[in-house]
Formats: sequence, structure tokens, C-alpha cells
Amino acid sequence: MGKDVFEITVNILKMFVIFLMMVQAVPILVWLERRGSAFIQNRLGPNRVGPLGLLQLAADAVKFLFKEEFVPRQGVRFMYFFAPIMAMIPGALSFASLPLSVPIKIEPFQMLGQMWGPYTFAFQGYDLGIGIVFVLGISSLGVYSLLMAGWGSSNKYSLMGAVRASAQAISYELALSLSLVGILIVYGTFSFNEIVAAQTGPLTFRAFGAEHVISWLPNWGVFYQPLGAILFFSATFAEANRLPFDLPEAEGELVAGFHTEYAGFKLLMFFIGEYGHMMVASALLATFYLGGYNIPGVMPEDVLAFWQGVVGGNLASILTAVTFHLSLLLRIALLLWIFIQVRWTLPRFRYDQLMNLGWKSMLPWALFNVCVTALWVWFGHK
Amino acid sequence: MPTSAVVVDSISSVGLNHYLILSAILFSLGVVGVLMRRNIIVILMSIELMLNAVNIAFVAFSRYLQNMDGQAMVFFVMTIAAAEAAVGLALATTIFKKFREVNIRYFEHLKG
Amino acid sequence: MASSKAEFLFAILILAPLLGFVANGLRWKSKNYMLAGTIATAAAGISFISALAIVMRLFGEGAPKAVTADFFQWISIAGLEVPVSFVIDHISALMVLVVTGVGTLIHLFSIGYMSHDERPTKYFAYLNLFLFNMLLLILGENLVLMFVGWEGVGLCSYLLIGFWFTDKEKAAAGMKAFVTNRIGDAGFLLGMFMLFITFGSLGFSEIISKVAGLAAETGWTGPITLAALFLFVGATGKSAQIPLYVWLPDAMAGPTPVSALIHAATMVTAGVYMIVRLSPLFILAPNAMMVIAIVGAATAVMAATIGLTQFDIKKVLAYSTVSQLGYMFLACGVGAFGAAMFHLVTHAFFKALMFLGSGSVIHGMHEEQDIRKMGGLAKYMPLTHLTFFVGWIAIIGLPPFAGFFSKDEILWFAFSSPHGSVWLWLAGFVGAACTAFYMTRLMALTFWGKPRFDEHHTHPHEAGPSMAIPLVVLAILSAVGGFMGIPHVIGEILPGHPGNWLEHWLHGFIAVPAGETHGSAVMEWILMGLSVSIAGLSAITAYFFYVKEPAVVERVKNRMGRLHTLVYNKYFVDEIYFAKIIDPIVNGSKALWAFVDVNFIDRATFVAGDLVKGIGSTARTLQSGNLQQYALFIALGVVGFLAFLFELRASLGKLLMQAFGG
Amino acid sequence: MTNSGALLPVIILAALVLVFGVIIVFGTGLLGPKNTSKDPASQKVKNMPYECGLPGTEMADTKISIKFYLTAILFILFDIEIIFMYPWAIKFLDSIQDGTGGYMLGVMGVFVLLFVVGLIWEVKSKALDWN
Amino acid sequence: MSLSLNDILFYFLAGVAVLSALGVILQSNPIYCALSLALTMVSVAGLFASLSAWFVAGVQLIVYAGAVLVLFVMVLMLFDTKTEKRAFSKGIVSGFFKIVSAAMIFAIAGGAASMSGDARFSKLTGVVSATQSTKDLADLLFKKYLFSFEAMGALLLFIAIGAVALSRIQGGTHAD
Repeated sequence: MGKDVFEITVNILKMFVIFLMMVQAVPILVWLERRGSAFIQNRLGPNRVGPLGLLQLAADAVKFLFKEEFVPRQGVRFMYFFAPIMAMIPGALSFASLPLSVPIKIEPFQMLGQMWGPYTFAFQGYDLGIGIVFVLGISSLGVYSLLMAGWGSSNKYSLMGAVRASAQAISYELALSLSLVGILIVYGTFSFNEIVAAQTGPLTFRAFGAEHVISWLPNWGVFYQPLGAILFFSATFAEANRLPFDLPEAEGELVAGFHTEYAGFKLLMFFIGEYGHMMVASALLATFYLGGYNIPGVMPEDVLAFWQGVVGGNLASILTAVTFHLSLLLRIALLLWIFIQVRWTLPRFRYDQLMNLGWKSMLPWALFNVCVTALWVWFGHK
Repeated sequence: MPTSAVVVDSISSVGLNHYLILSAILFSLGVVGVLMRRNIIVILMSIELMLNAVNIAFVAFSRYLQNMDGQAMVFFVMTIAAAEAAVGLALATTIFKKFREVNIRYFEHLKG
Repeated sequence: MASSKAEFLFAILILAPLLGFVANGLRWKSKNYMLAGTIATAAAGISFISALAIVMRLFGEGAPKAVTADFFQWISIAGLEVPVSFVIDHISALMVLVVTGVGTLIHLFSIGYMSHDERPTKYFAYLNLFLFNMLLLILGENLVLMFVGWEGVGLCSYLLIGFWFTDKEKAAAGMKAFVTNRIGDAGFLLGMFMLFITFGSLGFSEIISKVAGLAAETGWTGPITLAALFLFVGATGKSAQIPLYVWLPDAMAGPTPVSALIHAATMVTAGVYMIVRLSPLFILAPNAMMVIAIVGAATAVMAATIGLTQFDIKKVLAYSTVSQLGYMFLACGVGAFGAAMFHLVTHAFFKALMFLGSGSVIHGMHEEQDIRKMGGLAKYMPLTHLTFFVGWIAIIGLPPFAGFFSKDEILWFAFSSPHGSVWLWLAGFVGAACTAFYMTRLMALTFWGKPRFDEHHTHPHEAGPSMAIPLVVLAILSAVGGFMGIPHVIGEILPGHPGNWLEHWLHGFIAVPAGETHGSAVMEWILMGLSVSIAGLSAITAYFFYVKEPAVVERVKNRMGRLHTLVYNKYFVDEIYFAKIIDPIVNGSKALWAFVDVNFIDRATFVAGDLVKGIGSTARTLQSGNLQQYALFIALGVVGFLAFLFELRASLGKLLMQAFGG
Repeated sequence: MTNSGALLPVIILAALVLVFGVIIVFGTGLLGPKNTSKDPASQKVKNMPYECGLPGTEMADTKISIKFYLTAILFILFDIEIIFMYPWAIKFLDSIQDGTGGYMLGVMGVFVLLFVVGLIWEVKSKALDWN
Repeated sequence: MSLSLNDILFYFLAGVAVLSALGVILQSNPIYCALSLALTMVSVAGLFASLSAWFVAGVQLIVYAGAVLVLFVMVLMLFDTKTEKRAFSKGIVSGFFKIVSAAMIFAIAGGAASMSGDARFSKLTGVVSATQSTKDLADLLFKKYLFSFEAMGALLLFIAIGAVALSRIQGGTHAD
């Protein structure tokens, strides 16, 4: 974790920051969702509490804290309580493994009468060599929270909803992992840092044995894997049970699906899980296909030099990391907006259409995509 | 920080034996599970447990001998385990459909 | 050319009866007795004629000693050479003529006798088969062929005795004859083995040539003595001597012509014929000869005494046959093989005659065999009475009939021969007396005296021509037969001094006992006079007893009392046999079964069965279908395997040491 | 630091989430008002699973169709086939560099063929149809 | 015993694994068994990671924890399982034998392992990134174990067909 106390504390603090980021995302997104849907439906969203209703969620949070606690009669108590907690884990763990910005280099400085040596902090929770496989593994754990919620609340309909949701999640996870294979072929590595590093500079790709450079396009993954990006993006919708695929929660008699019996903060936790999953999905998409935190045409050194000029010292590298982080956040926000946008525009799939789409069209297309990329790469490099 | 150069630190006291003993423990627990439990599904789970114990041993030896054969074997063991679980559960469902209860004793009806 | 012609004749001689058997055998169900009878008689006649043709060869100067015919090699295994070949020398010539001659006559007689029977064809088929086997026995050039014939005739006697097998008793009689014969045959076989072991061959000529040089054996366990004794046992079985004679009286259950042919003329004499052919062998075993003599004499006396008290006409004749056979063996025992052959021939004639006579009597009396219910038949059946009368005189031995010459010769030799002794002669003498008595009793009770049957109901009538002719021919033969072997003593005083033709005829072929004969010619005359007088005396007393004063018979019988019942019941021999031999064996085996079989053998099988079932059931418990139990066994297997792999002892020890050793 | 230490932050974060979750779950339990009414009926009704007001039906007969279980099985099998593709995908670029690209392509071609055959069979056998 | 970070990690994960394994065989409610098995799988994945077998750890998470156990849980829900009254098979004696045999297996294997001296893990030679180790694995997989690789593909195909067929069996052998 680190050579000395400072580094360890910073790293642990990093964990807290990342988790809080995820937890805070929920109120913002809920607010965005409410305002967005209002805007789409040509009505005003929440605007009473605080400017533009921003404090609405804070109020809701407090409300949720004090709601009455009750448990369904024959419910399997342990599972009923553990399900919401389990819902949060995948989102947090996978978000922490993503590189959010350029690493921060801190020169040795004086604090508390002691010289603290130079550090380089990775603007990332932890860098596991097997980024992609880890994320896939953790996201597959998400299914458990669904099943536990369904079974724990011993409500026939919630159980049905949970099973349907997990079946749906499973089917789309296949398509998801297949589309990732495309990325692996192109970049030939698991770790996110290498993928992001590979997406700097202008678009250069090899085709028919020659190297082509298109200067005005950034070297993003989306141009290498357009079909892969689409498949990935739609698969994540299904994973997160977002609108076109949120059948299990919305059907008439299934009411709210697996979290029908939940109220109060436990329900909120499920939302944290859901929105967390959405954030991770969009972050992944940004990392794989939209060049991560790279600002096209701008090199980190220039930005660092700029901030050196303005502020100088350690603060400068921190600020450069923040700028790049903001660029990533911008892309994530854009994608999130699309998530919300889609929710209020596309109609809901029927369950059999949903499953057919998953098994009979997305999976084959993903396979097709893999074959095409493989052949393309092979011809390219022959 | 795996990418950093080899960092010499106190050689961890945990050696190959610890992993092997752990693997032996898990294996024996799996055996007890298979022998003692009546529910077919739990028996299948115990079998998965035993297979995992084997996997640990494989990976431990692969790490100790510095060659990847162990990990390749783990791959194949996993595939077999998955296949076995799938077929086992298919059998369990047929048993359940027939006897409305999943109990190893009902396999005796197949004695013929 | 001559030999090939001989082969042809031999073939006809032997195969004719066989063809007769086959012809009748194939249509054994038909009731046409006339056709069956003619076929059988023709076959017998043909064989008689061809036998005569071959025998004619032997007469005249320079004629060959024997005519042989070789057909094929039957057995040739490591040293045992058994060719199928036949020989007619001087001994077998006599025998073959007697057998085929008397056989043909009896076949003729049977046609009349069996006219009312339901299975005549089967009867004639059996008769022809018997004739075929008898020829094999007589003409066989080696012991094996003789044995085949020996068994064949035994079989036919069984078939014919039990001809009316629907009657349980007759079937039992047939069985008894067969079994007793088989016991004798066993002895015969042992004898053959002994001969083969000592001489390495079974041919008569080889044995006789090998025996020529040997010296007589003194002990009892010499090979030749043993062989002789075993052969004698075979002979007693076949010729009904002391231990094995019981079957002959019961054999009367068969049709009368059968008794005449088989149990008077031919089969029963086979034993004597065998001993005569092997006489050079028997001469070398004086002890065996002694045994034969004693048994012969004893049989003669015992059978004669039993004959005194019998009431069934055929039983009397049967015991008389046994007695006469006793005489023949007595002759052989003392070394007078020629006399034995002579008596055999003459006996064949008059015994066959008497049996046929009794046959016509029974036929006339409608199957009545008890002489107490007969009497005064002379009037009704004059021809039968006449022929029977001739046979009676012949058998009691009044000159000049056949019986006198042959019996006296035997008595003389019994007395004078080196092996003979006074006791033997005395036995013979007593036998002769009894013979005369019971034969006269028979004649008296059947033909003379008052008829003791209801004349209105049964009308005895004379037999038809087919039965009459054989009677007449045999009567003539019985009368004339004696002149064949007139003893020297009589020969000198008679005009023309006829020599003993038979002795001359058999000279080269039979052995003459060494050692001096004691007793002069005068002694011979005295003995001859004694025997004739005793015969006449007992005949007169019998006549007096049974014709004049039947009442006297009762008084004598009562006074005799116990002795009479003893003799009447045939010395309880059958009962003794049953008590001593048959019953012990049967009961013993039953007891054996009850104890050993039930307790040990059955128990063992049950135990074995239970054992297997037990083991099976324990094994079954292993397959209970309980999957986890199977899994347990797998686990145990793994434990065992691992233990083996890591030598359990070491690792556990170390573990324990680590755990506790600290 | 052998790289096994890299796991520590993951575990810390997981622990963090768990702690946070547990605190909140039991926190609301404590803070929130209790259902103090002793009346068993209201207890019963309140805790009854929410059935849009309909009287709750028993859990016993919840029958889940075989389809879900079938999807799960197929998911496992296809998931493993995809997992087998990962090492290939990673190696593919390098193998093209050192010239064995064709061989790798061939091998994976067969594997993908099997994958496709399996998929087609599943589709044809209507195992995946949700009626 | 200098407890380095790595050791703590190992003992923690090993402890979790053993405890959850015990949970698997002792729980009376099968669903809880499944969940404790899931925890075991995750801890085993952690152990793989501690042995720097990164890719295999990931695969373990995806395949075992993510797929197989989901199937188990779903099937258990399919069977509407309740807490089993008698979870363990009958028969004291056979039970005793079973326990003894399992203990023996452990004793022997454990004994052998502990006896084979103190095999230390040698330090990693050079930079071993997950991607590089996966590449080596790929090398091995497609060169040395090619046949079994294709065989695995075929096996999965057959299982897919088999499972579908099995689930469609209408009448059993005792179709009463």
C-alpha cells in the first residue's frame, strides 16, 4: 500500500473518496433524471428545495433514514438484509479499478516537521493487471443481490421478478463479454492503463498492409470497434436493468420487481447499486471507446506546464490530474445523459423479445464482430 | 503496483505447504459433504468444493514450479466442473419432477 | 479251391440261421406260424446239411485233421490278435452235427407246438438267433469268438425262457437265468484274462501248442490252475452245476421245445464242450480236475435226489439233466474227456426225446404239467408212450441202449482213472440208482396206472405228424447212439470185435491223463453188472410203488418225514441263496443309503448350496443402490491408495510427533 | 511488495462498503419508528408481502419454469467458451507479429465453429424461446 | 513469525474459505449452502490472486462465482427448497466410517504435504504482469494442450445439447 504512513493514508483516503463519489452520484443522477424527464415531458422538475431543486435529494435521503423498518413475515431475514448491501459491492469495486486520470507526482515537501519523500499517486483506486476480467467477474456477482432480494422477501412476485432479472442479466453478460473480446484483440492487453495509453494521438490504423493516419480524428477505440461499442453500450443497459430492459421491475403485477418489499434506505441502496452500475458502464465505455481521460490533441505535459505557470509546485500536478479527470467526467456525464434520455424515449421490451434480442441477435452480432476484428487485424498486419 | 520492479521484501513465511494443507482441508470437507448430505444439490456443491481444492493445489504448484501447466489444468478442471454441474443439476431436476423432493435416496429407484 | 469252397460252406453254415432270424425278425408281429416255422426249419436244415458236407471232408484217408475258414481280422491291438475264423476238427464236428441235427428236429416239432401261440414268428426268430450263436460258440477258433457265442446263447435263453413275459413269474425266471449265467460268464472272462496273460494269445491251437511242453502244476495258485478254475466257474454257470444250477429248473417256464433244445441238448453242454476242447490245459491242473470231479459227482447225486420228489413233468426232467451234466463233469474231472463227449451226445438224444415227449403230453393235456393229474396216458398217446419208453430205458442205462454205454464208461473211468477214486464211483452209482427210480416213477405216473384226470373234460390226443417225426427219429438215435463208443471189454466178446470208434475218432484231440489206471478188465465187468442190476432193481421198486400200491408211497413219505420235505423243497437252496446273498446285499445297500447317503452326501450338497446362497446374500448387501455407500467405498479406496503411496506409518508418526512433540 | 498485496485495497474497499451498508441497514432499523402496535392482526397485515392489496398467496406453489434453469445452463457453457477466447484474443496480436497468426486463426476458427453450431442448435431446438 | 502483509492476506482468505466450506456442508438450508459456496469461490479467487495467477482468479470469479453458482441458486429456487429437517444421511455406523475416511484422507494428504520440507516460494523473476502471464498461458494452451482445448469446446457443445435433452424428458423410468 505504500512505503510510509502518508502514502498509506492517502491510498486509504482514495478508497473513501471513490466510494463517496459513487454514493454521491445517486442524488445527482436522480435529480438529473427527474429534471431531464420533466424537460422531455415539457414540465418543470423538482425546483422547490434549494436552487433548481438540488437539495431535493438531500431531503429524500434524510426522509429515507427515518422511515419505519419492517420485514416481510416469512422472509429469510439474513438474505433480506444482505441483498441491498450486496447490490452496492459490484459498482464500487469495478469503479475503483478504472484509471480516472493521469497519475499525480508529488515532489518532496515539508509537513509536520518531517520531510516526506516524492510520491506518485495513481488517480485510480487500484490497478489490477487483469482490469477487464476483474470487472466482468465482479459484475457477475451482481446477480446474487437480485436473487437474494427476490428470495429474501418471500414474495412470489418479487421472486419471479428476481429470477427474470437475473436471467436477463445473464443473457446480456454473454454479449458484453463477447464484445470485450474485440477490445482485447485490438489492444492485446487486459489492463485499463495500457488501453487508455494506447488511445492517445491521432487515429492511426493499419489496413491492407499499410499504416494510415487520419490526423483530424483522435485515436479512440470507437473507430476501431464501432460495432463492439454499440453492443457493449446496449448490453450495459440490460445489465443495469435500465429502461428498455427494465421489464422485471415494471410489469403490471411485478410492481417493483425484486425490490418491491424494500423501503427506506435499503431501497436507496439498490438505487446506489443501479446507478453505480450505470456509472461503471459509462466509465468503461469512455475508457475503451472514448479514449479514457485523454484530451485529444493535448498532452499532459502541456497542461502541467500551464498549471506550473499559474500555480506551481505540487498543486500544479494535482490540478493537471483534475483537468484530465474533468475531461473523463464530462464523457461519463454525456453517456449518463444518454442513459436517462433513452429511458424516457424508448418503449419497454416484452420479456420474450428481450431474451430473443439477447440470445438471438446480440450474441451472434458480437461473435460476428469478433470474427471481423480478428480477420481485419490479421489482414492488416500480414 | 505489480508493474514495479521486483521489490525485495521479507520472504513471506507462507510456503507451498500452507496452500497444500489448505487444499487438503477443503478436499476433506468436500468428501464429508458428499458422503453425509442427503440433498443432491448440496452433494454437487461439495463436489465443486473438492474440485476447487484441487485447483488451489494446481495453482500453488504452478506458482512454486514457475510454469504455467498448472494454470492450464485449472482451466480444464473448471470446464469439467461446469459441465458436471450442468448435467448433475439436469438430473436433479428430473428427479425433482418425478418425486417432488430432491433426495439422494431417490436414485435408488433407478437400481433396477 | 478247396479252402475257398470251405469258406463258402462255413459262410452258409453260420449265416443261414442269422438270415432266418432276420427274415422272421422283420415280420415278428405276423401270426402266420406255418410260414415262420418253415423259414426257421429251412435255415436250421441248411446249416445241418452244410455242416454235414464239411464234416464229410474229415473222413477218409489223408483227410485234413481240421477244416478252418478265415474271414476278417476283428481285433488287433498291441499283441491281442483276434481273427474271425472258424474251425471244424473232430471234437467240434461231433458237436456241430448234434446241435444242428437236434436243432432242426426241434424246429420241426415247434411248428406244431407253437401253432396256438400269438407270437410264433418272434419265437422262431429267437430260435434261429440261438442256433446262430451256438454255432459261433462251437466253431469259434479262439476263446473270444467262443465267448461271443457264449453270451449270445445266454441272451437267447433269457429271451426264450421269458418268451411269455406278460406272466411275471416267467419273466422273473428269464431274469434269474440271465443273471446266473452272467455270474458264470464273469468267471469265464477271468479265465480268458489269465490265459491271455500267461500265453499271450487266445486261439485254441496256439494255447494247446504252448501248453504241450509244460509240466503239471501242483499248487493251487499256479496260472494254469487258476485259469482252469475260472473257466470251470464259467462252465458251472452255463451248464448248471452246483453253485449256479438254480436257474435251470426255473427255466422250464419257457416253451417245451426251448427246454428241449437249449436246456437239454445244446446250451447246457457248452461248458462240457469247452473243457473237452481245452483238455490239454486242464490235464496240467490236477487240483482243478479234482474240484471238477467232486462238483460233478455232488451235483449228480443232489439233483437226482431232488428229482425223486418233483411232481411237475418238466421239473423232473430238468433235475435229471442237471444230474446227467454232473456225470459229464465227473468224467472230465477224472480225465475221461472222451467218455464225457460220448455221454454228452447220447444224453442230447434221449433227453431231447423225453422233453419233446413231455411237450406232446402237455400239448395233449392242454397245458397240464402236474403228473399227479395224469396217468394211464399210454392208451391215449401210444406213439408218445412208445418213444418215451425208449428214452426211459436209455436213461436208466439198460443195455443195449445209448445210456448204458456212456454212463457205464463214465462210472468205470471214475473208478479206474488215475484221478478217479472209489468214492467218486460210489457217488455215480447212487446217482444212477436214483435216476432209474425217478424216471420209472415218471413213466408210471404219466403213462401207466389209472388216469387221474376227468376224462370227460380233457381228451388227450396224439400229436400231429410234425411233432411225431422228431420223436421217432430221436427214439431211433437214442437206441442206436450207444454203438458209437462200445467199450473194449464188450468189444472183444462181441462178434467182429467192433473197436471204440469214438475214442479213435477223438484220439489226437483230447488229452489222456498220465499215470496208471487201477482196476482190471474183470473189475470192469463187475462194475458193469452192479450198475445194470441196481438200475433194474430201483426201476422195479418204483414200478411197484407207483403203479401197484400207490398207498405205500404215502407211508414211505410220512416215515421219511423231515428228509422228504427237505428234498421236496430242493434243499431250500433258493431260499438259502436269497437269505445269504441276495437279501443281505439288498438290505445292506438300503441301510447304506439310509445312513451314508442321507446323512453325508445329501447333507454335503445342501451345505454347499446354503454356503453359496449365504455368500451371495452378503455380496448382495453391497449393491444396495445407496449412492453414498458407494461413495464411501471410493473414499476408503482413496485412503488405502494414499496410505500405500505415502507409507502411512511415516507420515502419521511425523504428524503426531509434530502435533504433540511441539 | 509481492503483487499479492495489490489485493489489499480491493478488500479494504469491499470492507468499507459492507461496513457502510450494515451501519445504514441497522441504523434505519434503530432510528425509524417501531411498529409498536401489539395487535397481531395489524402486525400480520403490515408485514404481509405487498400484493397490490390482494390477500397474499402462499409462497409454496411458486413454480418457476424450466426455461430459467435452462438459460442458466446455456449461459455457463457459452460463458466458458468466451472465457477460452480471452487468452487467444490477447495472444493474437503477438502471434501475428511472430508469424503464427494463421495457425492461431485456424485454431480459434474451429473453436468458434463449435460455438456457433452449439448456438444454432440451441436456437433450432427452441430452448431459448420464451412463450 | 514475521507476519508480512502477504501472510495476513493468505490466512484471512484461507480462514474465510475454510469457514465458508464448513458452512456449505453444515447449513441445513440449501440456499445458504449455495451462498457460502459463493463466498468460498470468491475467497479461492483471492487465493489465486495471492499466488499471482491473475487471469485464473478472474476466470474463477466469472465462471464459478458468477455462472455455476447462479445456476445452483436458480435451480434451488426452482425446487422451492425449505430448510431440510434431516440434512444428513441416516446410519450412525456408516456416518462414523464416512467421517473417519475423510479424516484419514486429510491426515495423509496433510501429513505428506507438511512432511515435504519447507518449500518456500521463490521470488518472482522479472516483471510478471497479468497480461504477460496470460500470454504465456495462451502459448501453452494453443501449443501443448491444443487437443484438449478443442476437446473442451466439443465437450461444452455436447453438454449444451445434453442438458437441453435431459430437461425435456417427460416420462421417467417409473413414469407412474
